[in-house]
Amino acid sequence: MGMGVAVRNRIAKRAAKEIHDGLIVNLGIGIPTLVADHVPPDIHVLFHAENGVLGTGPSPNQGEEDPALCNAGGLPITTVMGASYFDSAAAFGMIRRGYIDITILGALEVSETGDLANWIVPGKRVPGMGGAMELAQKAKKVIVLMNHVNKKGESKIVKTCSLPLTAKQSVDMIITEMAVMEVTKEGLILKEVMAPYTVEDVMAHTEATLKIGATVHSIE
Amino acid sequence: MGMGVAVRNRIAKRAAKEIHDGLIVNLGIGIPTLVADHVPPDIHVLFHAENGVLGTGPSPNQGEEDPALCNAGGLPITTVMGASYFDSAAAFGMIRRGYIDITILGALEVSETGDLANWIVPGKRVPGMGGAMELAQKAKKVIVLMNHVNKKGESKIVKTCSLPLTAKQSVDMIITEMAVMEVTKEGLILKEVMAPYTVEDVMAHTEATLKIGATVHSIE
Amino acid sequence: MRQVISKKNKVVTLEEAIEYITDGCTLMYGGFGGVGTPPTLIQGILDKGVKDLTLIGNDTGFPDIGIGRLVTLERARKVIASHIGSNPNAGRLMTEGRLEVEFSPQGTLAERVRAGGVGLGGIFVDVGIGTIAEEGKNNIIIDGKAYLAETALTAEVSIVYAKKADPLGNLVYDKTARNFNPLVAMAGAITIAEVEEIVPVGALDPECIATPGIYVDMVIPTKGVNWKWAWE
Amino acid sequence: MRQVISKKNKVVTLEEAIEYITDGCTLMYGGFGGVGTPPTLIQGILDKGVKDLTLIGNDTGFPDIGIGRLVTLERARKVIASHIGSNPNAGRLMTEGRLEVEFSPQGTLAERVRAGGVGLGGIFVDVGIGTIAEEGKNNIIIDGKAYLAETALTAEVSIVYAKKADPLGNLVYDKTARNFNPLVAMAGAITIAEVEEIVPVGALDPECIATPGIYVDMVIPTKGVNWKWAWE
Repeated sequence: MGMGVAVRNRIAKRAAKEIHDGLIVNLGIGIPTLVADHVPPDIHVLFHAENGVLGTGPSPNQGEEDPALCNAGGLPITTVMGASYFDSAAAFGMIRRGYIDITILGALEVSETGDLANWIVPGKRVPGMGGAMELAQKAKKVIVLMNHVNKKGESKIVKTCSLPLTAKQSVDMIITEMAVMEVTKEGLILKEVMAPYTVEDVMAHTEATLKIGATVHSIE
Repeated sequence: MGMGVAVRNRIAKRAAKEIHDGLIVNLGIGIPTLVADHVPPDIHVLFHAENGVLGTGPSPNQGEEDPALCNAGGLPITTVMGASYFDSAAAFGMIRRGYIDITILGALEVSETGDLANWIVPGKRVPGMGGAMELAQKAKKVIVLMNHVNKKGESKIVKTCSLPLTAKQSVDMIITEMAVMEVTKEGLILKEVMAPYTVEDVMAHTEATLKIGATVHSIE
Repeated sequence: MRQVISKKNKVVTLEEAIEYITDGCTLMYGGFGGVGTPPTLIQGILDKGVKDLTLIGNDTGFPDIGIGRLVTLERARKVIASHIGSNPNAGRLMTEGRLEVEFSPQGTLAERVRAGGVGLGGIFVDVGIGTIAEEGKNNIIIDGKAYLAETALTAEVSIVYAKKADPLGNLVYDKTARNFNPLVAMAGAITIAEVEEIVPVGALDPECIATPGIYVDMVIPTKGVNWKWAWE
Repeated sequence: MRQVISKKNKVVTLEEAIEYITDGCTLMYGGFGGVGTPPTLIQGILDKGVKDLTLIGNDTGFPDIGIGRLVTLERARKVIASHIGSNPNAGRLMTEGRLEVEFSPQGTLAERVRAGGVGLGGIFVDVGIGTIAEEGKNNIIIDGKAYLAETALTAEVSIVYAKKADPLGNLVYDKTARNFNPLVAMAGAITIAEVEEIVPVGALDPECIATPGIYVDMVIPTKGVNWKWAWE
């Protein structure tokens, strides 16, 4: 994502606030993986990984990794008490049936109506959709963590996605290094601004029609 | 089936001869259940039951029944070493995918082309098809055990089934108290006659076009 | 109603669980000839007087065994099953026009329930082609071969019977009492598990959990089977 | 060829197993990012020089990990997978027109493999509606809702990796190395399991067998992973 560790953790920390007691959460690769570290220990969450485990725990200590125990990104994990293993068809059964309360993933573009594009750059990179279509289309709440702008400085939050879609009208919340935005029936609403950015900075770097929420909080 | 124990066992014994080493076999309710008792102990067979077990063994002794261990007919069973339990979707996955080498079941009518009718008598009895459609359509070899004639004395081996079908062109072999017949590309062939019946007796009680095999064996 | 149920300790009383089973609801049940059908929940439904149920399960049990008890006492207006032969009351009520019965081949039924449980619209399958089982179904041709489109089944409430549960609702079953239970557990909007034993979180081997707790909303301890098996 | 394989003792040598994997065949493999992909069988395929494979599996591993080793050395002419991002060689070969790639959403791919394994024609699912993933697929409307018809996948040979096997081919897996393996095991006309340990018949708990031996034709002992994991 081309951003420093501090910024990545700041975004992850903000995302962690969305995770309430009792929820089932799926974390994508990249910044989303960091979110788990910011969930307070008194909050009971079951983390789901689509390769086939419910109840993942913290990363193992170095040297204690088990090659047979990884998350969907291939990184070593641990599990918590009450965890279960199953095959990938069962893992996606849980997703399609709507049991994932929150999914947190990255994106190339998000439109103001919540369309998500994160699996293909025509003529350049075609990594494949992996499990993103299911997660974006079926999770109860979809949170995107990403840079506000791309490497050319162009807004990744757009009126209409130019890249092929992963899922239509699926994103509920976008958290970037600059701001927190929510996709609502009334449109895309700016809810919070990350210091040192201002509301004006965010508006200037957002192509989508972004409405300023009644109370825009500032995050230090 | 309205026949005595001796006759039922004779039919079951003849059916057991079709079971060779290494096969996977599914037995229906009624006479087919008796077949297992007639398979020699040196023959390694895995019996499959569609409620969800592979590797059923002999009936338990009285008083040693386990209510959680039954065959598809609801009768207590045991298991052999190497058995496995699974859900009914997995059990039928094995059937549909063609892993059942032999299925042995009862019938109301069988046509000379191997059509099977065994699940409904319009206006009278509508018990439902259960798993018979999958077994008849998908098992590599389908053996029907039944009375040669119905209660009215009419042949159950017919030119064309009058009852609703369970599966078309599925039956490979019919064993009755009178005879053993095979459905082949050349038609329905009489292979064996059970004493004291004669070839003429069998022909007289069979509505279907029954060809007399090159060598009709007699079974004492 | 799902939101009010705790996700950390799903153990409730029979009375709390039965609240979710109401007149006219669609009720899916585990079991095969009564084996693996939850006896205490069936008794609770009977005692509450719930009626006009749409029942979805493999079979209608026996007259006094399993789901058959509800059928015999005419608590259902419709049944979706693969066979009703072991419960003559079901056949009689159907003939009398007092019980609607929809048949599916057993394996197709299992897959329809599973499809509902894993969020599919349905399956296509060639079982029943050339029989009356294909009546009223969409045909689809793939690579020149005909299949029937069979739709997914779900239920407002699913009831299952398991050997052990932990408070998170993780389940393991007992031998052939597993049968339709793991499929039914997935297909209910609300799923209630009746279990022989409740063990602490962490006591079940994560490799051997047949139904992850994500699918289970409530767990009740069983009072045991209150019928005599046909073979007894 | 299936008939020549013993059903009572399925343990064979690597050489015997690799005989069944031939130029141009359709090969399905277990694993997720290389975790759970059988290393010894991959090495055997490389050593035999098998080429023109059609590969079906979740992903194309990493350049030197799992199935990625076959892709990197251009032993495949086609891949059906859900993503290839972790193996840049796959993307490069695709761009150069030397590797055909067909994408399925991951959960749809899992269900297509399972459908093949359990003898269904396919599934219908609403994932990917409104995206380019729906191109070229049949649409079906059920109760006013649109679904895509997704066809079943099978293979001439499936290779899987398991923790333990008995001589009958019953398998148990290890944690998240299970992933696609139980599905892939069902979908192969011939299925070869590479395992960490071979135990006597009866040593596996019948309740915990993830893949019944009915689906497995051959078992070989693993020589262990011969690559370095990305995180190492």
